[in-house]
Amino acid sequence: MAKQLLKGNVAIAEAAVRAGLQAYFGYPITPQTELLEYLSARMPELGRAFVQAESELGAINMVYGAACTGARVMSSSSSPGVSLMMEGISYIAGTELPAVIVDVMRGGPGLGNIAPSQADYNQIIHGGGHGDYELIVLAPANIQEAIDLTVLSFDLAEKYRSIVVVLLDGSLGQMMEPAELPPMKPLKTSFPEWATRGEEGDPRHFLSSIYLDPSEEEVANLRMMRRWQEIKANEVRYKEYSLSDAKIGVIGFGSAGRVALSAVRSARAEGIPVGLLRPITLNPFPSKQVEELAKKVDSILVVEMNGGQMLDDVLRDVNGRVPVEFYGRPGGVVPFPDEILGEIKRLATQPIPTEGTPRDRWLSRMP
Amino acid sequence: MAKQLLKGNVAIAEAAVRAGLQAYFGYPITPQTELLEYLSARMPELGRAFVQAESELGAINMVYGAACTGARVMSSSSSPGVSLMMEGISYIAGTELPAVIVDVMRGGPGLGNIAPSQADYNQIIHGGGHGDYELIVLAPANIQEAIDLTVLSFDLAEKYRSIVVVLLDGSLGQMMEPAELPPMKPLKTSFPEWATRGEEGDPRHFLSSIYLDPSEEEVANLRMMRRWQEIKANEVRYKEYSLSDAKIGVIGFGSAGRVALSAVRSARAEGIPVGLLRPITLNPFPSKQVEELAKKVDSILVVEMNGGQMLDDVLRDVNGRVPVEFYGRPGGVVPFPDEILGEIKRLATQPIPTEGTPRDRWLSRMP
Amino acid sequence: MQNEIIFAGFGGQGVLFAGQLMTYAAMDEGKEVTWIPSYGPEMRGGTANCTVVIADEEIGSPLVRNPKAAIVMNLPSMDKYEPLVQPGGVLVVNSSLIPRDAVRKDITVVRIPANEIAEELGEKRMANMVLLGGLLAHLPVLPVKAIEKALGEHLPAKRQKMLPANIEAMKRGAGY
Amino acid sequence: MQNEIIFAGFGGQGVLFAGQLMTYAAMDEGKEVTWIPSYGPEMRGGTANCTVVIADEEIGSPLVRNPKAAIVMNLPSMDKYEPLVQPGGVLVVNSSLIPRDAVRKDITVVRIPANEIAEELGEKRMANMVLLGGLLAHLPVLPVKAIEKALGEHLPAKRQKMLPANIEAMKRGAGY
Amino acid sequence: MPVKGRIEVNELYCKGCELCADSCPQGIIGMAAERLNAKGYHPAEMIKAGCNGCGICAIVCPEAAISVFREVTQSQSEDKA
Amino acid sequence: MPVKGRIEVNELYCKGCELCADSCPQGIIGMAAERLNAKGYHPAEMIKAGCNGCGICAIVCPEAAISVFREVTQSQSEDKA
Amino acid sequence: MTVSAPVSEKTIYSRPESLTTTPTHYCPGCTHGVAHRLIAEVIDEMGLREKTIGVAPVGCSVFAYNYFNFDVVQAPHGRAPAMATGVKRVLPDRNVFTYQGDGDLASIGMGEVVAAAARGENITIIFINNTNYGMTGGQMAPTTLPGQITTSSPNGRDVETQGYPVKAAELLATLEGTGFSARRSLHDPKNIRLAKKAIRTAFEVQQRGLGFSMVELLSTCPTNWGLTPSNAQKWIEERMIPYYPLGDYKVHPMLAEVKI
Amino acid sequence: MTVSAPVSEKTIYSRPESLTTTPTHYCPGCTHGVAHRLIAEVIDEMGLREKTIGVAPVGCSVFAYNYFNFDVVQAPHGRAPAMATGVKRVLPDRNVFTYQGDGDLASIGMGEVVAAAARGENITIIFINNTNYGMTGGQMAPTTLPGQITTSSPNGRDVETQGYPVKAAELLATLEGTGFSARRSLHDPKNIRLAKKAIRTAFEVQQRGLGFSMVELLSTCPTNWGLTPSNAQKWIEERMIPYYPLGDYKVHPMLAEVKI
Ligand SMILES: Cc1ncc(C[n+]2csc(CCOP(=O)(O)OP(=O)(O)O)c2C)c(N)n1
Ligand SMILES: Cc1ncc(C[n+]2csc(CCOP(=O)(O)OP(=O)(O)O)c2C)c(N)n1
Ligand code: SF4
Ligand code: SF4
Ligand code: SF4
Ligand code: SF4
Ligand code: SF4
Ligand code: SF4
Ligand SMILES: [Mg+2]
Ligand SMILES: [Mg+2]
Repeated sequence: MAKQLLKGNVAIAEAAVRAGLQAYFGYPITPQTELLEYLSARMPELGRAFVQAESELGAINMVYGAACTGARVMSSSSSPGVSLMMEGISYIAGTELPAVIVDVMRGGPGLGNIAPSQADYNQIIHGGGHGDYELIVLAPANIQEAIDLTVLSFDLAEKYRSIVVVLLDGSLGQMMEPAELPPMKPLKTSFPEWATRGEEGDPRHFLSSIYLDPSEEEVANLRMMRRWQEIKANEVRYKEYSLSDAKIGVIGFGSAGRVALSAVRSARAEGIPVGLLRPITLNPFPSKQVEELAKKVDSILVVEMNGGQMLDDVLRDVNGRVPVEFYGRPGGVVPFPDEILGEIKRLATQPIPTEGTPRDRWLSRMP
Repeated sequence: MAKQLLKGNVAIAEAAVRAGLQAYFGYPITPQTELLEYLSARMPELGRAFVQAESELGAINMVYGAACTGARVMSSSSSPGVSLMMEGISYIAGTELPAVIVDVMRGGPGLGNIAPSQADYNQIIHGGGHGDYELIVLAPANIQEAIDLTVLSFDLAEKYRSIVVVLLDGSLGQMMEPAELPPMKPLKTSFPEWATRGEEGDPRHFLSSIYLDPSEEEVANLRMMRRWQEIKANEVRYKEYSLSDAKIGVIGFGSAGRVALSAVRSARAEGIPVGLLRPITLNPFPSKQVEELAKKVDSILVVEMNGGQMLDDVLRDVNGRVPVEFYGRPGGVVPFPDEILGEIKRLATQPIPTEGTPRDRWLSRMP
Repeated sequence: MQNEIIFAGFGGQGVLFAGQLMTYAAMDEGKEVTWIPSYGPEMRGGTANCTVVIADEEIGSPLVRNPKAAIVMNLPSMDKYEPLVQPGGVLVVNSSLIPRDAVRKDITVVRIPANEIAEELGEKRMANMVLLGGLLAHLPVLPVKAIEKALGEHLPAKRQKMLPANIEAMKRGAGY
Repeated sequence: MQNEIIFAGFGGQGVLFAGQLMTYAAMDEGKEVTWIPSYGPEMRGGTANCTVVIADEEIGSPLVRNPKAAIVMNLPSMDKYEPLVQPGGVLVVNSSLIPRDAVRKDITVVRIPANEIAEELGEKRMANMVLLGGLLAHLPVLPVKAIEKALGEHLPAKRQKMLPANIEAMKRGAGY
Repeated sequence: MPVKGRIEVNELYCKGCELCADSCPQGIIGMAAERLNAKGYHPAEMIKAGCNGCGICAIVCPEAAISVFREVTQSQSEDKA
Repeated sequence: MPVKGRIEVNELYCKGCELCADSCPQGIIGMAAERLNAKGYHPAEMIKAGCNGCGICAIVCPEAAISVFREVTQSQSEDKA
Repeated sequence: MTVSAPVSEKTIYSRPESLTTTPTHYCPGCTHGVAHRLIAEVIDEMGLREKTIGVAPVGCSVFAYNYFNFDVVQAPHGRAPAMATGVKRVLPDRNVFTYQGDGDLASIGMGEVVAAAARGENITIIFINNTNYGMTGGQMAPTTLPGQITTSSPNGRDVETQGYPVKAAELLATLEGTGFSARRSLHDPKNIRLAKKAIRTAFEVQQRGLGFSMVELLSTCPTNWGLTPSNAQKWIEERMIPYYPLGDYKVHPMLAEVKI
Repeated sequence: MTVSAPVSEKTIYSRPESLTTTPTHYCPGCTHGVAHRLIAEVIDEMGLREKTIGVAPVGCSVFAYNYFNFDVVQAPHGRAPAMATGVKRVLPDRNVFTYQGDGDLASIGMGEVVAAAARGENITIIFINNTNYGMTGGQMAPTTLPGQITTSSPNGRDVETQGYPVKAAELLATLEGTGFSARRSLHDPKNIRLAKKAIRTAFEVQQRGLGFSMVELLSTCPTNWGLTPSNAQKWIEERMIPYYPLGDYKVHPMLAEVKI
């Protein structure tokens, strides 16, 4: 298929449709709304289910119910709306059901603003809901990736009976780029054994996240944790840019990764040996790759559109091998390449400080 | 005052009353319900506000409103209920208001069960809501501590205009121990300048978490992060047990810390040089203490009633200095001392493995 | 020095109350003490048990796998806890409801027809006190006086008149 | 090689559409391209702007602090973006609404009375096309033909009859 | 002559709540005082004759523990035919 | 002789929505075609005489931009006294 | 005494197929069991067992999936109508119902049930009103009667500070999407029969695509009321029914021709 | 032309004190502004400005705190009634009201507003029904009319799949805790006067401790309706009022003696 100029939110919506989305449940919220609006026309036109729920709380529980049937289901929202989904997400995870959630992050906390942000990294990656569970989290950095990862998310969700979150910031939802859409997949016709579909002749099933006996809950927890080990072994995704001979490693995801790429290019143009590692799966996190990077570079710079969240995961995996610095813009501010270039130059020219934490040092540099 | 035999949930409720609790908003949920039931009688008797809200969502937003008046307010719940509070918590944090939340954790994810658990560590410590914010989190390990920390929570909340979470597991809520209650504090009569109280003659105020201009939101975020640095510098609390000459350091909080203490004592009785570090403030986390510990012991054992959550924070702070092992019981199971004793003995006698992560090694040891 | 006692039986047999009495008494004696119940599913009925730990120093785990002693008031509890009592420990059995003998030989087993004795004394619900008396006779962690004091303070008002009977019940139990 | 152009003005002046036209054209020319709007507060009105980046290799940041060129359709936009254009870059000014002259001497400043020209051609809303024509004349990142093709494909059906006029508008703008 | 019926109480389900006994128009249901079922309840049983198979006990039973049967006399079966 | 009144439109608030003009019974309000206020709107103004200070325009104004005044004739002030 | 079976007899009543053989965990005499039984009977009679999907709540009936012999999913507290909506939108021809308590539906779940009714969601709600939160030990519910003592209204519900009971059947009847809304009671044989009819009607409404249907059932909680099962039934008759009048509050016109 | 002021004149109308001097961000002709004005006038007339605390919603009126000249807090989307409850319970003698849109109150916030009404919470709700989600660009709201086209009902609201409009005034009137529930319109001078009366009544109810009070106001959204301000007002008259009858749906008996 030829490339088309597509807006992020619309691209994700149509990609989901082509991946066989059978039911969508959502609630309007900027900067995600175009996704819901697009599907409000597209889904009925295809005879598929679209419901504008009473709230995100309603939406996630409609997703929960629809997921019980084994169909491909999705919801989408943005930061405050996603916070309202936390109980439902924990239930869906505890029931081991496949579902896809698109989170187009905006500035927070609270009502905050509608500008692009990555400040929900911890909420999504480190469990915003209660209990031990993991979500697969995919972070696109451009529209083509947004399309490809949306399609992938449905496959991964079913393969591992897991929630998959497509995590992006508002600017990716709003921007346009040429991209290619996948061909239309037919809707599923065969469904997993566990699905509750009220089929004639099927043995009766029930689906719940309740395990009243703690030892049974422990067995379920361990089963999920071992499945997660499998996911961690098979599904890590990332992209590297001019890291081969790099002495400085920059790590950033999504839009921050894009901006960092511009800075890395300019730095290279000035002869600074720097490269970029852009995690695509934020969970499972590319720990091995960070570890390898830490073994060959002299220092690492973590760039985020928040106050330093992925930073902690990088620190855990660098495990003291090399000094780590942080640069972030919280509250909905998108950094310009020159800001990151400045940081790279600092690392290239000045001794890397070691006292205090990277976050403390960053705060001392901020106005 | 003389010691009384008190149940955890009741002790916390009465401690809050004596700390000057003016309004309580909650919803029933096991294993926290006695706290609400106690206050349903106690608060009206004192002419103070008690509302059984329509839900935890209602409760946290009643807390939000009441906190705007500068009064001492509190809610309490357990895991699934706390998940429903995430949007409200993010709003309260973003509005920089003081409030106290008691979370009596139970087994999850989802509906799970009502047994004691620590599986909401990540949700509470690493931001279950959206946006960059931090909560002060206090983790008592016995009833006297539960009382003292509850009183402290109101002072810290006001001092730093922050939410303080008293985080405990179901067994602490349900067990009885002799403990001393503080004297009754009078209700506040003077209120902070920012409070919206509709007072004659006051300049008008408004309270909101909205900062439509990202650069203003960034300023607010940075202000809060710097306040957090202050909190981290002033408010770290922990308890050490026979660490002076220890070669093995055990780290555990709340009930897991108690159980570990029994194991440490037995191990000492057998001549094993082991000690215990029990974090009392989970946020701010005793990073310095963990770092110091890592400098003097040969290995560290992290014990939790979950699948390894605080573990990541310990790994970050140990920063590769010594090998770390993990032992956890997820899903609502409480470990017995002998299980942890077994782990300590293993560390004392066998070479500490280094391949894989502590979590992976633990999973390989679990049935 | 630390002692752990588990009280187990049907809901309604007063196992939680017996445990609490001992906890109050220990507290009055200036000991460190913890009381922790098994809090079942969010619903009624079933079996109940509690663990009491009495010690001289700060208590670690309020739960133990192998208690120094156990009072079992019905068969399921017997089956569950007999194997767990520490060697050399004490198992107090309500023989009124538990037909079978204990199999352990390395522990002191005290069989008391608590229900019969309680009914003789005119109040079925005192079976727990009978067994508590039996326990204290073989595991003197606390002076009986301390328990009597606790009884006086914590027996529900409407049952205060039963105080002497309760004390008598303990005495009778102590005789086994 | 990478070029960045910012289009800025009042909502309703067609800055977003002009930017999109250029983006479509760049795509058809096989270039890498990004278009990103400023999406304002969750409400109506105010000023609008968008950034278009056209390059030969994968594009990093879709936003730049210092664009190669800027089209400013009202005074606030002039005040905001004149200082930001790269030295040697191009600033296209809608002189119909912007009285003041540019202060920068190190950039090419093109002043075009776009509103007047557009009204002459019988459609106020074509001012954006006039300015686009002016831009392409001084920053030939794309052949005018490519824009015309994009126009043909993306001008709303009801305005297709205005196609020739739009092309004429670009021509007129190119004259400055 | 009155219709004759009988009931069977499945003791697996019965919890001795006595609702059936309260509602039986013939007052012929009682709880087996001497017997306890697996769950520890005194189960319901017919304590005297006179059941006419009206089914009321089954209607009130929360545990669906009761099955009700009615004798078919010659006439009735003929009606059927 | 009819009551005389007048209005003042605060151009800081006016958005030229024309609701006042539509509702003025005397039809004496119009938008200043040639003038734009700070927000870029053509503000409302009285375009002819005849205002009787009925206040209807103020009642419909979403921006509370209109103040209404009414002349006090001798008689009226006497009534007051 | 036992009576020997006659030569030929017919079965007047036997346990419905739509119930499993698992004994319930409900307290003796709790009419949750009667509600379960009636639902099972109706689904058997309508031949819907193999195409029914039930949604269990959080409450004493959280384990309903153990007792119903058809597919069941279990919702977060109060969210059953949303979860049922998700199921129904994917499988429109299935018979989908929720079973909810009064804390679940009338307190934490009010938003979801009103929205489902407003959407005219083609699902059925069986609503168990026992004036308290049974599972958590008898706290006040929105349905608790004025002056009624519960563990969270220890001095009796004070309407001044704790508000007035919510009448779900009346409230949901105001919504256009509602095809059927009725209140029945489970306190005696006659009313149990009427309750069953109403449940049948509700499912008929769903089968005919006439919109949202709800049956509120006054149900006992002997344990938390501190009454014997039979006294609990009297309490319904004497205390509850005066406050919660039985009857139909919304009946879709097209139901006239439905014979049950 | 301008008229010179006469020697002596009296002021018939001037901007109320309870409004700040900040111009609003509302679109030209949007009657959110009229609603703000009426609230400010009533609060001035009742002398409550210095003891009033308003609760702003999430919606176009999220910035209400910039326009009201008294204390204002701003709630999460839909939670204003809960937040107002928190304020009122701590400061029972203050005048506490929420200002909410139809997405805010009738969709995401239905649970909170029904619960507040059921509790007879002594607060006032000003409810702006403009049949869509204004702030997010005109999506369907629970109040959107059948067949009405919005950005999320592009083919017109299909009641079969998207349900029926919610009538908040009628629904909240069914709750015993409600002391006053009425619907008014802001589309012409006469109705604006009546709307102001109703707002006054609602605050009087609160001042007298007669329970929960709510005024639903039919309001224009010229921008998302794609109509001029004056055509938007006609649209209210011709399309909305037939569906949303104006009137009082619940009036506390003790209001009879209240003269306004
Ligand atoms: C979010 C959440 N809040 C609270 C609870 C605790 N909880 C379990 S059941 C229940 C109330 C059940 O009462 P009701 O719905 O009336 O059902 P019943 O037990 O009376 O049949 C509550 C509050 C929970 N599980 N989840
Ligand atoms: C939890 C959450 N969900 C969604 C949103 C996005 N949002 C902001 S305003 C709004 C709807 C406002 O519509 P309405 O309440 O009718 O007010 P109006 O703008 O029409 O006056 C929505 C959905 C949000 N801010 N928070
Ligand atoms: S009604 Fe049913 S459960 Fe109750 S006693 Fe009779 S048979 Fe047993
Ligand atoms: S069938 Fe009728 S008569 Fe027979 S036992 Fe049951 S209720 Fe009594
Ligand atoms: S109604 Fe008010 S805002 Fe509208 S034009 Fe008249 S004065 Fe201006
Ligand atoms: S006061 Fe009356 S007459 Fe005067 S301008 Fe206003 S509406 Fe017209
Ligand atoms: S607690 Fe009440 S509702 Fe729950 S099972 Fe027991 S009697 Fe029934
Ligand atoms: S979008 Fe609609 S509701 Fe919002 S301000 Fe504009 S006209 Fe008013
Ligand atoms: Mg109930
Ligand atoms: Mg609206």
